[in-house]
Amino acid sequence: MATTVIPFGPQHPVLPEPVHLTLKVEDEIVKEAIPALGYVHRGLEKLCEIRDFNQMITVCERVCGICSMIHGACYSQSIEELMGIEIPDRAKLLRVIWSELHRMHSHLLWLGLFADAFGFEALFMQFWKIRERIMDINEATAGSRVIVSVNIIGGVRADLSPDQLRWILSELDIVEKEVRELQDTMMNDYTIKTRTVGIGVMTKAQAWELGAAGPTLRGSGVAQDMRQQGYGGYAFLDFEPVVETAGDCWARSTVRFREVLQSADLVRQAISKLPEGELAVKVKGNPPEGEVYHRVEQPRGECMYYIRGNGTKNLDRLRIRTPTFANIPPLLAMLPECELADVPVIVLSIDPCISCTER
Amino acid sequence: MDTLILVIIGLVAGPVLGGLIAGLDRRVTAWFQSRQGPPITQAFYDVAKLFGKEKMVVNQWQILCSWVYVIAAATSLALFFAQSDLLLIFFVQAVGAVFMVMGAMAAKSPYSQVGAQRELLQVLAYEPVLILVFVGFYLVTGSFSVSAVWQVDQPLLAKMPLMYLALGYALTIKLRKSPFDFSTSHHGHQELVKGVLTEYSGPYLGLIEVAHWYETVLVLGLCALFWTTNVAWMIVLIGCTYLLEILVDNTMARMTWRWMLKRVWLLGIGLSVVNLIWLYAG
Amino acid sequence: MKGKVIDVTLDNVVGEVMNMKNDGQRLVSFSTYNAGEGKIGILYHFDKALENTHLRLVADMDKPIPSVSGVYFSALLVENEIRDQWDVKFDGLVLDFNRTLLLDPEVTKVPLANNLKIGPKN
Amino acid sequence: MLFTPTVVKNLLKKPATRKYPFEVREPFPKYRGELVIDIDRCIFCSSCERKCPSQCIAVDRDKGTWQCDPYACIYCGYCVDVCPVKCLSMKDVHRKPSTEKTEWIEQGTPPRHKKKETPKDAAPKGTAPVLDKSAAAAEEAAPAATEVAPEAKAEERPAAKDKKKDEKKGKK
Repeated sequence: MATTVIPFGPQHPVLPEPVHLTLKVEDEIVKEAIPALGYVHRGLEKLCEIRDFNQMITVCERVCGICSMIHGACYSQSIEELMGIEIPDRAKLLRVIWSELHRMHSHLLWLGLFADAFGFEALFMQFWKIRERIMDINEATAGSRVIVSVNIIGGVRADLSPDQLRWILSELDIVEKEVRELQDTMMNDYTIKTRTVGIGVMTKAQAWELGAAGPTLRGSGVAQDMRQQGYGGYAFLDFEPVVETAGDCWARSTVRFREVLQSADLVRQAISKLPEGELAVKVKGNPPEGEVYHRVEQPRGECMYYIRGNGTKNLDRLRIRTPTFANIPPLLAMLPECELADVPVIVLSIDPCISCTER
Repeated sequence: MDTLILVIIGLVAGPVLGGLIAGLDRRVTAWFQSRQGPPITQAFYDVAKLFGKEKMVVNQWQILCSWVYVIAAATSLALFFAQSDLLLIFFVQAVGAVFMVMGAMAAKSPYSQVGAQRELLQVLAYEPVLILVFVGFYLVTGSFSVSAVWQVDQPLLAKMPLMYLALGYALTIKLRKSPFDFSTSHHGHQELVKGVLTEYSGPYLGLIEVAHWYETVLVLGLCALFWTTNVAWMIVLIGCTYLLEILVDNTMARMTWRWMLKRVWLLGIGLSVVNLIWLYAG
Repeated sequence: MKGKVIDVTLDNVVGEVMNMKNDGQRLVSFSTYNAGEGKIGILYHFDKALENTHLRLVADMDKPIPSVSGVYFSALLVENEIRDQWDVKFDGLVLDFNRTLLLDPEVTKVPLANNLKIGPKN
Repeated sequence: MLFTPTVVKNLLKKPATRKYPFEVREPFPKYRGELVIDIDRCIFCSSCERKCPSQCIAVDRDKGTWQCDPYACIYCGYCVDVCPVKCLSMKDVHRKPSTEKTEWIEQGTPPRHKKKETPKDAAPKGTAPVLDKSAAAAEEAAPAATEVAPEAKAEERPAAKDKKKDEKKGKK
């Protein structure tokens, strides 16, 4: 059997992410997959040496476009921990609202891309159509569709008026209704199940050992979600991680699908518990010497920030480990012995974000 | 003389109808997906643009192959309009399809190579179905000629409904619609980029697009033969069939070639054979 | 910093990581920092049931560090990244990109180690 | 085929997209589309320059120029928040795409804190985009130099800060 080498990426129509995979294929069965990264490395971590700690928020927000709010929130929370600042409860819950809206639109975007990976264009369009409502919420409340830029050290810089809260709730009801209509298609459609069930299987033990994160980990049956830690406003909310046990592409997509609905619920909870009060506390001085290790849950999984302050306005070290970085080793374990046609499905099932990975 | 006129009608109607159908297809697909969609004449603009591009080929073979494909497709449609022999039409069309694959094989790109292999498998899947459909025509009319089909006094659909379903498979493959759009699809969104068409470019891709229009009209023409007694009903039949194709395209994921071989050979050929036995016994 | 911090040395780092694996810990990632002239600090972050444990290794940059990618396969990416950022060699890396994971082969500057600041610093 | 009801519903409804350049949606009022400055009110305090995360703003107090590289601006709106006299604001319509790189320099009247006064008629007031590539190239080299500026003007900082405090109080 002759071995064909198929170059997959860095510019590839089904994978709008700049990662290159060299696939060694025999009779359309993948035997080996070797990754190559580094196409979008921007050196954002290094920027902490020339931008002050306040300006770094905007840099962190640009690590990734889709989960920018959560990067910003994670960075702000880390600095607040380092400086010993307790932010107002209203700010905590406002951060939750925007974070969960981001999770919803990220998952909807992913569900669309996933549908596109197995050639279901109409479903792709449908998910993106639903997503547009959430983008509108972002634009109307924070002033920007993607990079909402609402975090500042010590709180948030935008507020939600009662009218806006009511509008968000009504829009969420529509989004939830439209998403639920697609539940049957996404989970039970014959063609979709043929393409996802039993594809890219990863057992619970494998997922744990390979350090998978987020829906990739939860799709294999590990109930671990960083939101369980109760950081920020999550301490006020009822939360139970979404878990599926099959460990295949179907399970991972189902986890994300159910998380969209869960996030809608979390936004509702946060809105119902939103107290009156200040938006931000005043921050004095520079981050002191010390280290902070902070983890949050992003749409793609667990994100880790390690920050070292040195008493000046610039940080000594900022280290960001994004979820995709953790999910690439599991991906490499999943690819061998799959069909060539299933490669996009498996690659997308970890929700790759290469710009995140390389920073 | 009549035959010549019919041939000319066939040669002209092929691209015109085919392009309009392609445009209409995109428009209806857009509606299904809640989009605006392009103008109906967009398919013509696309091909005109392709013809205006620089001639670039990876391999001289591709020039020959794309020309043979378009000529074979046009000839088979002309023969169809001239009410010629169905088997002849079939073989001329098959020659074209094979040449298109050869052109893709001639390039060294792995996308094009794997796409070509998949395309061959598709050809292998739908050609037996077509042959069996023609055998069905023979059993009903006693001839392989298209003109004989026009002489029947009741729609063939009544006698060969299962055959029509099997032809649906061939139509879906030929139109490159989901779930059978894995060798190439109308949007390059697949793991093989544009599959078998990856290495064709510029005017030669334009030729292949024109050939595709001819083939679309030809396969729809075969569907039309199932209701020759009344032109109005014939148009309704084709319209419904095509709408169903678009619906199938929009409600199904793309499948793999292993899945296709099982389905089309088992179901497509199975349906045809059952229908043939029924015809033979009846 | 949240979680327990255990100091390790070059000699026992692989053994300690192995202990962590046997304990059912998940490797989250490594963090690196500049630990003084010519020294690199590496924190190995582990996680079990949301509890964090960190191993802290302070090592010379010019000496190779034993790789833990044999114990945890997932360490290969982060070790390659450290190789890119600090030009620190790892012994026994499963898949060595040799400073080309993120950087181009022609890059000669080491991003985090040469202390070259972009523009004047206040 | 479980998707059929959804596509049929889509077929019967109006499309969700619009014919974009011809039909434009009403912008949301808080949208950060384009930075605008009312240069007459600007006091050249350089707060925006110091806060700007992308360092795209350069303020020259002596010449009375306020310039911004619209292609480096990230539309975060921090400068708008920090401006003590609220002369900066964000328009809710975003900038139209352009084929050439433009430079955006505003000439205003600097505050008279020195004996020498700059001539008022040196440049026209208001927006004056300069279509000059060499100027744009020179601009690129500028940020490195401007970075030192905050320290040099350190004595002006407290005043600006007090004003900011007042602003925040007023807000609450």
